[in-house]
Amino acid sequence: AGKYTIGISNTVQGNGWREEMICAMKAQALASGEVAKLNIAHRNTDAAGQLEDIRNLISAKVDAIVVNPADPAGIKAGLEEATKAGIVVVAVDQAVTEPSAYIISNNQEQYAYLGAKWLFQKMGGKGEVFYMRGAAGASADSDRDKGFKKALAEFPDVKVAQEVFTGWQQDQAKQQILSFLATGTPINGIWTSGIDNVIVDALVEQQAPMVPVVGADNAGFVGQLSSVKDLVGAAVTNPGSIGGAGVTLALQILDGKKPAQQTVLVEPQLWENATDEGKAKLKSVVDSSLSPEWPVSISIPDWTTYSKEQIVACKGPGE
Amino acid sequence: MTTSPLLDATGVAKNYGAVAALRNASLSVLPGEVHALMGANGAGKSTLVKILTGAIRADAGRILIRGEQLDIRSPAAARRAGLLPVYQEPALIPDLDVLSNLRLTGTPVEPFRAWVRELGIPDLDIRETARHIPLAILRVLDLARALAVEPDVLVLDEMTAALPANLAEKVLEVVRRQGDAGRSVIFISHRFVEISALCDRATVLRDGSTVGVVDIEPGIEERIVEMMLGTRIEKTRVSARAANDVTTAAGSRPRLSVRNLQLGTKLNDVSFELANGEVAGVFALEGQGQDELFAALAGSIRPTGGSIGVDGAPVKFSHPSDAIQAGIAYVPGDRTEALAMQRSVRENIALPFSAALRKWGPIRMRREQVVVSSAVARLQIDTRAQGEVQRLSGGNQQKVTIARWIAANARTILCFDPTRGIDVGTKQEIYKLLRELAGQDKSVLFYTSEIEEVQRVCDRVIVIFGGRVVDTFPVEQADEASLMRAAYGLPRGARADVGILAEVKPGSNAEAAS
Amino acid sequence: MTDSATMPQPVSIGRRLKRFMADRPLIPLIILLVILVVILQMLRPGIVNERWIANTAKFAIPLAILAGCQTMTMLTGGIDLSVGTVATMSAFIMATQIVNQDPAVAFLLAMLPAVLIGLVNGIGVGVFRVHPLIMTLGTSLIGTGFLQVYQRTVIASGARIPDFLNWLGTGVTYGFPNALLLFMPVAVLIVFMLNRTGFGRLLYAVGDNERAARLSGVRYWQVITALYILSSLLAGITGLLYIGLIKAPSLSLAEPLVLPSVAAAVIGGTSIFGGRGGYMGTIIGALILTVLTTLLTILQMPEGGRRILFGFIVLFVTAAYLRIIEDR
Amino acid sequence: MSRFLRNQGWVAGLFALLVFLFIITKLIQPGYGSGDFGSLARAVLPYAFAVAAQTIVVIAGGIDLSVAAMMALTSVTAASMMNGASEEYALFVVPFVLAMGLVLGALNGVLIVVTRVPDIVVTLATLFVLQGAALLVLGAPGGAAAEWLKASVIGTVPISGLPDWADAWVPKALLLLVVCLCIIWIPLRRSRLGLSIYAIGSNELAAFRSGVPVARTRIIAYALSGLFGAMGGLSLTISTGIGAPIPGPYLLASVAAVVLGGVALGGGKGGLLGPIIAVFVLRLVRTDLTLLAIDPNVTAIIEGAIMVAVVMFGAFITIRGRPAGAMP
Ligand SMILES: Nc1ncnc2c1ncn2[C@@H]1O[C@H](COP(=O)(O)OP(=O)(O)OP(=O)(O)O)[C@@H](O)[C@H]1O
Ligand SMILES: Nc1ncnc2c1ncn2[C@@H]1O[C@H](COP(=O)(O)OP(=O)(O)OP(=O)(O)O)[C@@H](O)[C@H]1O
Ligand SMILES: [Mg+2]
Ligand SMILES: [Mg+2]
Repeated sequence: AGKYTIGISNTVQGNGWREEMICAMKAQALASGEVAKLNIAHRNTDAAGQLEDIRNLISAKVDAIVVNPADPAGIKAGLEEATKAGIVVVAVDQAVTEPSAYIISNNQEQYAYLGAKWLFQKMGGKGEVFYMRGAAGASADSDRDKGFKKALAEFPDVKVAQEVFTGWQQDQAKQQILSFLATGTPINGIWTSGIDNVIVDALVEQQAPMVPVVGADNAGFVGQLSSVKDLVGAAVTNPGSIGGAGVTLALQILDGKKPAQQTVLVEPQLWENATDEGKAKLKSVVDSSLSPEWPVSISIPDWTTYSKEQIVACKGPGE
Repeated sequence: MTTSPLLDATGVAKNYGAVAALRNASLSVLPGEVHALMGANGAGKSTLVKILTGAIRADAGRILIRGEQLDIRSPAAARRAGLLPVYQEPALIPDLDVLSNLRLTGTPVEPFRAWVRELGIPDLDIRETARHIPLAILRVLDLARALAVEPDVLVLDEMTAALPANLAEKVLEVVRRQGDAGRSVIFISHRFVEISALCDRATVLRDGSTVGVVDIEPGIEERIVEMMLGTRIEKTRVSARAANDVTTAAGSRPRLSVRNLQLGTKLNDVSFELANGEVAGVFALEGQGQDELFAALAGSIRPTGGSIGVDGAPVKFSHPSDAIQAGIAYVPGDRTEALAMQRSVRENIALPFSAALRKWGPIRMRREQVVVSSAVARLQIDTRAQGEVQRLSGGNQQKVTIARWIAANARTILCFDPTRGIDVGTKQEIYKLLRELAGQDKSVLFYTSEIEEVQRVCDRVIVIFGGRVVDTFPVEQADEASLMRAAYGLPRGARADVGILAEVKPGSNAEAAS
Repeated sequence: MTDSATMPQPVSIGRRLKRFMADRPLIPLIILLVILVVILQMLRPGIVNERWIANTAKFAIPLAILAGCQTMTMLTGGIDLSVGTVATMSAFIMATQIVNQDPAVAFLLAMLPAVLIGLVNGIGVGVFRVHPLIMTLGTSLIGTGFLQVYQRTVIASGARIPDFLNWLGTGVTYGFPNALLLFMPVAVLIVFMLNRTGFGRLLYAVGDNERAARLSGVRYWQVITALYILSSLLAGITGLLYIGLIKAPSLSLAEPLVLPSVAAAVIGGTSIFGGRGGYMGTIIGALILTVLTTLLTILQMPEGGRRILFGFIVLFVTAAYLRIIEDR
Repeated sequence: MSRFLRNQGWVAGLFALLVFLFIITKLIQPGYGSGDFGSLARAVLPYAFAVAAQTIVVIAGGIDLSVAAMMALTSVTAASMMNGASEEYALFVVPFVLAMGLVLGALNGVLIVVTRVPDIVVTLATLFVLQGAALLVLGAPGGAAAEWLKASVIGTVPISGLPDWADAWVPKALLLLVVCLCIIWIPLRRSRLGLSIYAIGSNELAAFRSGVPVARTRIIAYALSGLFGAMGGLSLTISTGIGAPIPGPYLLASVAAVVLGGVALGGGKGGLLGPIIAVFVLRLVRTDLTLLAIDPNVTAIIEGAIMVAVVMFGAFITIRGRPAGAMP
């Protein structure tokens, strides 16, 4: 029934967050009623591979491209070509350096800053923190590192006991935390880059002293925050549904409603279980029916219009 | 004898772990002589050659070339020093064509072509990939490649072992001329005929040590054998055809009957029978279809026509396991085709026991041990390096390929040149073994490239030429001259002594002769 | 004079020791492992305790089983790159099917793709003679695709880790990880199979010289098909164990284990060209890799430096091992 | 003729497949034109260099798992050197990075020769080392590339004597690829060194006995592989304008294309043309899947299936093509 064809390019496959993002895009395209067809290029690759996908989408003559960039600068050439070909370009999740592109993104630096600051406060402004980063060399990871370091600078008595890269992989993270716990090094808090539920599992399994844990709003971790005894922690939202917002933005632009500025930032929220108010909020968002890797914030007010059934069904127009 | 030696090696030793391949070997070669290097299987001949030509490093020893002590660290260095080997295993690169192989070694092409022609291969296509060239031809090409650079010392390790009679003859002729032209040749062979026809002197190795140097003169053979083996051996004529032979008597069915076998252009209307308790020889020049005949009987390739019967019942083989099931075992001439080189002697011998799906379960180790050891003992395999078959000497590897089927108690054995590269002592053992097998009512089909062997072991000789059975001789009539005539496809003069086969299928000789 | 009587040939002691180790290639491997553990203990005194050992075993076990798949396939000159996908598939299917299904049914459903992929691999390699690397890479791509399609259908129903797997994966009894209950029989079975059964013999023979095996009556395709199915089944079981350990079903759960599983087998002395190797070495190879990972986590150095060190240690360990067992 | 078919039949078949795919593409998207072909050429560039790097060591009887890491390291090195530097400085950067690839590749070879550890383990170790080094050079994606370099893969080359429409079908990227590969490959292929590389891959013992300096040849093969890897890394920097320390998906892709291209894993056989055509085929398949807007999860299944099917088909015709009566 719709009139537009939207191309989508994503470079990480098989990760719960990204899968939710794709489903949000499909659901939003369907819910909007304006999209005839989605053309999704979704695989594991690097910036060069994403350039290839973008150029293929240009060849396929789509009306708009929504892209989760492998790198802010690395796909500039492709995005420029797309704009030249009259295609609307929207980047989600991360910024891009191409000036003609519109950006709707989670604020990654703020994401890390918010969580780290809460954590350091919970630690009483001093002590040792176990810093579990994402993938070494990924741009989202280095943005988050900036935010984390910013918070760290505000708390001079907080020290990083150990810094590890989980590669955003559950098994590596778990092995790392277990090895670390086995060393008996005392810590006062754990900051994770979103690989969180396995960390809590490890603490429980090893009957290690519970320390405050910061993670993302993944279904598994959010559930743990309300159910695991003695666990104090906070989930910082990093909605995968940003993909749906990207589709909405693209459609608005296609319909001639250009936003005031090129970049729209979705600010993260922090849900903690240390206060009653926070607990109530957590209770309201817990969703045990989702896969533990999926963020619970499956919609973004004002930006997405699909229902939970639609995103869970993960069907786009014409499917 | 006043000339100083071209090559002089003394006190050469080489250990492989616990195995002493060479203890104290010496070898002295004069300019212009053809010098035989002799020794039983595993005596260390190949090892010495490899050391002389830089393929492996000796643990001890001194090597002088033209009186100079040279440190030869690689085959390339040996080549610069004027030493060129033709090893026991072909050294052409299988995936390169002949021309590229020549360029790789910097061999001039025209002299190479000339030598190839000289050596009896008139129509070589030098763009052919080495992998697709038969083993025997490869050996000759290897030799031609060495000759083409006119080396001072040519080292030939069992050059003639894999060659059919016609090619071997040419090789001998050429090697002989090398000596006449003032170049030296180190010649390794287990065949005394060749040694006495060709060589001036011989160095004899036993258990890794040089035990003597002798001039070749008539009657020296006994001496050499004595030195090689440390004892005197009985050189009996094992043959004396078994009593049961032609008594393919009325009632008893032949073990194997082949009728009008057809295989593309390679085999044409081949028919013969193999009786119980018979050793039938197959004699042919290179490439007359004997390879295909054996492969077809072994279930390795599917014939395009004709039929095979076992014990009177027709069979169709689609895989070697079918043939094995029918009691037919195949010992290929090329041992690299038959052995798992990194595995132990025991595993290699016991391999057929596990082949069938229903034998995949637990192995009865004790029983296996007994069966394997008795086969090892029966063939007198030197088991010092039994952990890996590749560490056995060439001859001992050959024995393992036969031992496997002795252990499996196969009823019909197809031996394709089984004595290739086997020393005199062991050869006698194998002849005896084959006769014994026949005595135990087993049947053997035996292809050989040596006429002498045919006469010594077989009850009957089937001659193949151009993919056809051209004649069949009872062993008494299988003299060298008539075998050769038949092998070249010449008709037999008299028709009085027709072979057994002719009675079965009249007219086949006439066809072949026309 | 008396010297020579009391000390006969001092040189030969080193040689004898070397020969001793060469005959028992496991001993130098174990020594290398111990050296790594000692270094670890020196870097972080007190780390090597009961708990650490149990943790190391927990992570080494899934790796060791997958490395067992590699060992067996490598013996035939092959490699099985689909084990990661197969393990992930069974884990994911188990975790999602258990929600609505009987555990036994869920288990069968979880093992089904393993058998299928093994069968396809076996037929591809054994009958069509596709190179194992390509064949298993291809089936693993196909498997991943199917898993993603499947994932769509079960998002609504959610996932759960069965308690039994949880117990098996993470539980510890008297200081011993429960996973040993699964691993011990598997290891004994593999070792026994490789050394004392006809099938094991054939794996070596086929990998060493396929033509020779054929002439001895071995049907290549039978051996290979059985092998890849077995390998896939083991991978599937590993997946179940692993999900019990990690407790988070994701679509790339076991992928990170694939390259290390190959490395463990090679470090343990199995030749990738076939015909040579064994499972005991592989087990120790897996332990070495796991300890190494811990060692590097503990080191306070930039990630880049850590990876460089890891690479060099793997190389050094393998080279040292080869030097020791070579008897020439 | 029959020998030509035996030697080149695979490449010819692959080329036919490529032409067939172009026709399909034109049918799917009638507007597919020279500009889109230019995009294809640019997409092919890094893969083609990765495949060239892999091909040369595979022919020499080895395998190089560090290809992608080598590309990452050379890419970040180039990008960080050119960051904020003048346009002319890039004239120095390019040869420097190429030399670096050559040296690091040679190092791979030296390690293999000296340690006598199997190629697969050595290059797995260097994979980690190079990755670590890349992270030390650039902790996160960044850097820059000179404008003239970026321009060198964009657009087409005017060739005198060719009409404009034909010019449009000669993208700079394609020309660059052809020139870079031919400059090295053609003289190599005809030289004694080239033959030596084939020889050590075909039969190392025979090569040694033919007087080939095996160790040196192996080192050179890896050095050339490193050089191609550096070209791949540069092409990444040139096309994206940055360097990324995390290796892209070039390792498995390179192995797959090598096999698809008719180069036998194990060595001694094949050439460079086949694998390069295979890269075009694989990239074009991806284009077609995007043009068709196939469900991305199904694309994984299709790509895997195509890879397996092509190789299976090849194996099948090889079996059928054997001389009369022969069996597999
Ligand atoms: N790589 C090796 N490892 C261990 N032992 C070896 C190795 N190579 C050879 N040997 C042993 O060295 C001895 C001499 O072998 P060599 O090949 O020199 O014998 P040969 O005289 O050429 O015998 P043949 O006539 O059978 O070819 C044998 O006992 C053999 O088992
Ligand atoms: N695993 C084994 N270990 C030792 N010897 C064996 C083994 N299997 C078979 N043999 C021996 O090999 C010979 C032939 O065995 P094979 O199994 O082929 O005979 P068969 O007639 O098919 O017997 P069956 O029908 O009982 O299997 C026998 O002499 C037997 O003793
Ligand atoms: Mg020899
Ligand atoms: Mg039987």
